[in-house]
Amino acid sequence: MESTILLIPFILSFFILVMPTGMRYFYTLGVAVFLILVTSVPATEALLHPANAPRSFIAGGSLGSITFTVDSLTAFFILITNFTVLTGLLYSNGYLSSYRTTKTPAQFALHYFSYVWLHISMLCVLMLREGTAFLIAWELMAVSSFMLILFEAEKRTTLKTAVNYLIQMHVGLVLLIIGFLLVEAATGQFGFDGLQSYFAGYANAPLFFLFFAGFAVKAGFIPFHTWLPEAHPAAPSHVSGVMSGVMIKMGIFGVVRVLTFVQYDAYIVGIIIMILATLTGLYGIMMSIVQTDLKKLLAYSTIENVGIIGMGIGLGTIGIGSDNPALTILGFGGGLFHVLNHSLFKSLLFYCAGSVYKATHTRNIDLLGGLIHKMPRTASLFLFGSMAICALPPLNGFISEILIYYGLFAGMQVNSVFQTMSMLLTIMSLALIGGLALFGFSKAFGLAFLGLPRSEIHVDDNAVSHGMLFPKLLIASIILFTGLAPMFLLAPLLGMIGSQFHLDSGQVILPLIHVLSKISLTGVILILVVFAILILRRKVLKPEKVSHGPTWGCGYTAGNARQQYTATSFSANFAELANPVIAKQIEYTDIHEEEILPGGRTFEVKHEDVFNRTLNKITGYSMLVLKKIARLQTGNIQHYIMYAFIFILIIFVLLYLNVL
Amino acid sequence: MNVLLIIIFAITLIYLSMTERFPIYAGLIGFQGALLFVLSFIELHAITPVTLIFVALETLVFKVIIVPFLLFRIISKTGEARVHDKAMPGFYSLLFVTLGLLLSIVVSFSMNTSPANMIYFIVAFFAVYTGLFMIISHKKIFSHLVGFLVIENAVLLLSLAIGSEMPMLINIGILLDIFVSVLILGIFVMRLKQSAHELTMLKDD
Amino acid sequence: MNESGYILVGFFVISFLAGIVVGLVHNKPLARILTVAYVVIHIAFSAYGWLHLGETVLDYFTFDPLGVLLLSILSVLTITTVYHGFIYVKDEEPRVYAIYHAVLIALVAAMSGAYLANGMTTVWIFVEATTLAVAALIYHDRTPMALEATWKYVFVCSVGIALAYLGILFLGFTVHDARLLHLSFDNITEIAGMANPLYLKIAFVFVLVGYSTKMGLFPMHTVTVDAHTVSPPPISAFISTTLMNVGFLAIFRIYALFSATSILTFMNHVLILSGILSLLVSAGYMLKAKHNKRMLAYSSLENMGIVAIALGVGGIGYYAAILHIVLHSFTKAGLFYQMGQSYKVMGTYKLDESGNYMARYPAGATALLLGFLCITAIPPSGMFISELYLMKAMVGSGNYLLLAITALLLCFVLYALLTRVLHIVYSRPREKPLHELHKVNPWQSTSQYILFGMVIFICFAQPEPFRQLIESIIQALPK
Amino acid sequence: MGFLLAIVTALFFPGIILRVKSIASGRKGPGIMQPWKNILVLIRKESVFSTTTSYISRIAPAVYLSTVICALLLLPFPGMPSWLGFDGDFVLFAYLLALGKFLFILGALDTGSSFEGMGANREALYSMLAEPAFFILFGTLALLTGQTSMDQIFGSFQFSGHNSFIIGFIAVYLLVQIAMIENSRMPVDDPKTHLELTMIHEVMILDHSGFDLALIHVGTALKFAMYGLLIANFLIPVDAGQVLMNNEYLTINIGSGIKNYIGKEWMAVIQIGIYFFVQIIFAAMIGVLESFRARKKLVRNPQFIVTLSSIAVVAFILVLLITFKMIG
Repeated sequence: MESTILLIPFILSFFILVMPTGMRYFYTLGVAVFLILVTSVPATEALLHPANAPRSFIAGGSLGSITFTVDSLTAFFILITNFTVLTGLLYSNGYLSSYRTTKTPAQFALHYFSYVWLHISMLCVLMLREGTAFLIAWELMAVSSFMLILFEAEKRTTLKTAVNYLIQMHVGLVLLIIGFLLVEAATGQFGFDGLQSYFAGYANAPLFFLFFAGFAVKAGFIPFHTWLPEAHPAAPSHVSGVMSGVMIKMGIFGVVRVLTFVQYDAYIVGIIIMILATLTGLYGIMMSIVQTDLKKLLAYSTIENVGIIGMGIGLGTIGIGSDNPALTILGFGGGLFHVLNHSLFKSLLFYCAGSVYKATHTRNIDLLGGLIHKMPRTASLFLFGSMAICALPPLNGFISEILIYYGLFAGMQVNSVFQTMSMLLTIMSLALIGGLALFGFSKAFGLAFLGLPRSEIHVDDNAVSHGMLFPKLLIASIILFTGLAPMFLLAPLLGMIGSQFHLDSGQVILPLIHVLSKISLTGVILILVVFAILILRRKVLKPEKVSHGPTWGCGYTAGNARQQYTATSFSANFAELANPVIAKQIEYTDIHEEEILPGGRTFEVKHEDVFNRTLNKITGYSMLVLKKIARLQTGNIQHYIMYAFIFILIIFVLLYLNVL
Repeated sequence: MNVLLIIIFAITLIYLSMTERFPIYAGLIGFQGALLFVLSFIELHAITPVTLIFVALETLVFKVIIVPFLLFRIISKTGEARVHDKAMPGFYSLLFVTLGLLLSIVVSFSMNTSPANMIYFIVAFFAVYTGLFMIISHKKIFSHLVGFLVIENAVLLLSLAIGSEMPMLINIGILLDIFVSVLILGIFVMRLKQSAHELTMLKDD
Repeated sequence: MNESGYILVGFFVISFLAGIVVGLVHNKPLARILTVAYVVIHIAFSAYGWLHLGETVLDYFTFDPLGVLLLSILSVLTITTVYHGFIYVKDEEPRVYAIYHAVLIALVAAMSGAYLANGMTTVWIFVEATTLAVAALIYHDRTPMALEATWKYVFVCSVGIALAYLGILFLGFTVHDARLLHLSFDNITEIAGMANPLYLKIAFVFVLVGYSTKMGLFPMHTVTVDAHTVSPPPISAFISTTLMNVGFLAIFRIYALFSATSILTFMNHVLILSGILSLLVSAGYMLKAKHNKRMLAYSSLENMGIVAIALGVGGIGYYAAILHIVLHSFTKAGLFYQMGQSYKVMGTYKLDESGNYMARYPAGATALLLGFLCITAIPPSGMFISELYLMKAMVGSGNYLLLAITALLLCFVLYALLTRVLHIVYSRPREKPLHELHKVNPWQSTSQYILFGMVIFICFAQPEPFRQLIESIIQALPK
Repeated sequence: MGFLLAIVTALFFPGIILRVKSIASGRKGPGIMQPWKNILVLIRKESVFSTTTSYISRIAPAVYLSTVICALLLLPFPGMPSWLGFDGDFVLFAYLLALGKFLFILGALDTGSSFEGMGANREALYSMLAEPAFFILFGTLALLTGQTSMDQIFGSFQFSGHNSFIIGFIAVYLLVQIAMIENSRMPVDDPKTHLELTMIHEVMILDHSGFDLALIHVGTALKFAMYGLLIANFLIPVDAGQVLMNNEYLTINIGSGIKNYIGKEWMAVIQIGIYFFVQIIFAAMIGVLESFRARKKLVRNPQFIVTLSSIAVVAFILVLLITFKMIG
């Protein structure tokens, strides 16, 4: 009975297409909530009792049946997904309101339909074990998100992005298919269950990295990330939030799921993952700093966070490889906890960026500024999110990062120079990433929201409705809760990891509790001190003592808003340092001496994704080759006959040479 | 006897590939028809008279009389009596055709068929080769038609080789003549003038 | 001559009469009524075929599973094609109208015959018939371009068919036995064993190349593409689905015949070679196709290439091939109908002039997107299953290089199709003045939705009888 | 304990620097407590806010100060573990300071002045570049001592063997330099410079006045004391007697010398004595440095800061060699 309930939303979703415009949103909401309830209940109990055997729901009828399996790992991701999808949906109503005039109802229907199906497919990806069904769900996820990206398809860039996105997802799918097929060829089982026996019998690393590549395309590890910074800005903001918050995490889920089966050479696998993740994190944040498009900046920071998650996972894998349960639990704990945290603050940030876009119709930081006066609530939430994503105490980002640090330091205390070195390097990179994130987000917030507007942007005051504010506040409160009382969420998570990797998480959790309690205590103290000082300040600083005036221009009185620091100039000195990594291009035409009265000049600094460029080079070249091949359709009938003639001749020759 | 006829058939093929005059094409096609007509009498002694009569008549009437007639008709209508623009000069085409002859000999021998059929195989292969080659090397659709006729004759020739065992194959093979008539019709519809490389509206290269 | 014999003969006689009457009496309503009646009869006929599965009739014909499967696909597509045909030739004068439908009936009859034929020669005869019939339909528009396309089609097809007949003759040489007058399939299987392999190889090459004109496979795929460009959309739907199935059936039959012999690997290699070349060419062309229908034509080439490769790889690849043929028929037919409507809406087949379909005709645009998903084997398309099986077969037989090449080329095909379809659906070219644009009744897209729906259904569930049917088709083939 | 001591130090730390500088430049100079007098004045003064600014620049100084205070709470004092210390507490330490810096930078950007933007930008860049050095240093120490909480690290860090001298020296050197950067003193920044274009810290507080400015000054003073405490932690032996027993090299250690005559109970006193000694030396050294050393070119600064990381790596390699018994 319970199983068939799972299928009901699938059918219900189709009525979104035929709903009248007034009803549509609420109907969609209803379907989503139904889905969330149906899945969250088993997920919660699975997460709370990780030791239990995974529960299976067999749904379907005479035509064939699907088996949904919910185990603790799945459950964790299900809950994250449900939450973010819900907030996204709540946010979408207000966000899309401005499109009511320009878009047809059909497009809205398609949008909400795809949204629900994105949700469904993600849940299926999590719950399905059988190969074919999993792959179908995996690609449905790509297709539905593809349709969501296409919401603003009238822009050419959106079209290009969408194409790029779908193609890369398809490549990832092919890799996964091959991986599963190899497993099947060896074990006869098509699906995750086959991995168990495969890894028992065959070389582990090659197959794992095949799967890893397949999942990495979704997760956005370099060099597979190139779709991500394009797709997130192109999509509507609630979609970007969901994509960046949970959809790419499906890739992480896949990697972890496969890792649970790996049995040999986990050590080297872990090392490689760690190196890759470190590079991903560094590259992501470096590119993020130099962006001027707010959402693109966030997209690159997503790559950075995927890198951090990857560090945790790599650490955990090293733990498996070196039979060090502490490492395993800390690594995976940190990584997966960061999955949760990132889903929270990244969606929050994307929603805020969406509100900014809706109010100002631009995402270019160089044009923004001073928004904190026009939209204070959004600004504060963005600041909150930035603090969380920079892993600043007392917020949740810090918790996951300190877990990883903790694990890294623990991993250093081993009798292997190589491992110690790599750990230290990772620590260093993590620290550097932290610093860079600080840099990037002080730029993002400081320049977009503070100071004065850098251009004549008209800010639509009532753009941000309460409906758009509520989900953000919800997320923010959870972020704060997670930051101050992490143990509530962390304990089940660690228990889950323990059960997934057949370890006793107890002896790791106990010291952790001590550490985390201390951290929370510090956080509380910090907050108290701040408030104390502020109260004192209020006492001391009587209103009559306060006066207002212009910013001190250091003696220069004619300063105006155009002379403020811009996003480009803020990141200029960093860009100088990091130029080899972030290809800097300046578009400027010099003044020739024959120009007596030089005309207007534009000066533009662009940073191109190196990987993207190489990828485009390769594909462009191969397409050129293919087009060269396709010269046969000359329209000349003699040639048509000639092909057959030559074909037969060749076959005969090969026949004569006994090649065929 | 039949070997002699087949040899002559082969020679006509070589001549076809060399010459550039349409009337000669028409004549040679008719002549080949005649050869096949005689050949069918020699080969098909085993089969039932009715079939024999049918085959023979069909060959005589269609291949020897109607087709050449129509071809001459076309020539007179178009008024162009020779190939103006071949894809390659006669010398090279002769080389290619000779090569084809050698090839077909090689293939036929490697098929180690019965000695009786050997000559048939060689010439049939050769005829197919020549037919295709004519189509490829000529630009006028008239020559294409002739090329197809040559291929069809090759089919008939080959079917004669086993005709005594299964005449049905011959009867069916004769159905190809429908195409011939359709093609000739097509040429008339196309007001006869166009040459193949004017028929290149449909292309994307 | 037993009962089913009467039925069969009756069917052909009816088709003949219907064709004659419709063709000679130039009367629209009559033509319409008769055509509809004929469609019903055809459905009934294929239903009869289901009831007498595996029965051999007048030992020239047989209701074997593959034949009946393709026959019923034909019946389904006949319904839609006739429906869209009515819309397409609505405004023609009675003569053209009548001839169109007469030839259509003839074509359907010829294809049905080809499906059910029990013998190389019989197939060959019907293939010839289909060529003639379809030629007339290609020429329907009477434009110079149509004329050119028709000429090319007929000429190349006749050469191809002649070559195919040569192949049959070589087959005849292997069967020095009057006992097996018509090269019936059930007879040949045992004889093929004792034949000289070289004969068989040469025969196979000739037959493959010859029928590649019909199946739209490399090397003789060229003319079908041209035919697509000019022929009416419903006819294009026929050419690239049921007619290609005829070619596939002919090749598949001879493949099945010889699969018992020593030349199996040879055939596989030739098929794979031809298939890869088809993929290569189609990928290249789709990257620069500027004509919507030609693009679809090349996609047919690509799919036939996949089928050929699937045959060549063998194993579960056989299953994949059959499944792919079935699904491709439905999908491609739907897409061509959709193209016809898009022409009505946008007044052009040129890619760079067409666009903004979503705003002009949402139902059709959605159908187009759906069809795109189906044809590119992206779930929820059933073709995903067939291509999955194909990959499975490749991995199973260790053809990793082949797998890599195929996957790569398919990605390029996907890219090409995706960009073009999105361009049609979303981009905003210079708008034509509204009076040039016809409105299309959204319900006309229903047929497409139904077709795609069937394809999607296969992705989620393959009904057991369907699976068993395909199994029974390929059971004779080596595992 | 350490907290209180730091507070005490902070009271006269800036004064000492000033005094040393004035003496070095041949002036008499203000009294030790002069900076605090200024602060008190500031607290009483009324303040001007730019119309551009928002509440960010209002709360920034408060947060800045409170992060420093919390960070201080994490620091141990030799022999007596810190109140809040735990495994990996130095991560929290670093990130707390980062939080303060973050809001400080935002406070600067809040004014919309391009000068302050410049300063904020440099501040962000330099502290970002300094992070790795700090973490490598503590990673090294953690590897050497096998501990991850600060009090245990310092507790078990013994001056045993000449290698540990090198490490200790490098560590102290690094800490001094990091302190300089974090407090934006010489050689990366010069508080006494007169051109806003070349300032870092000073330009960021241009628009802060009155109470807020006072908060910032307090914070800076505390920060100095904090780093002093950190350094002192190195140099003060947890238990001088222990030190004396298990190493024969250690003759210069002040603690051990006195240990022979007086009992354990004086230990704390001695330690505190050493602590103040170290602090004063530190402050004086800063003063001397600032008066005799020129600021680096701004373009050179990143290079200089990254050098610290490489020095830290050297220390790490040394520790590697020690821990894996490749050298004594």
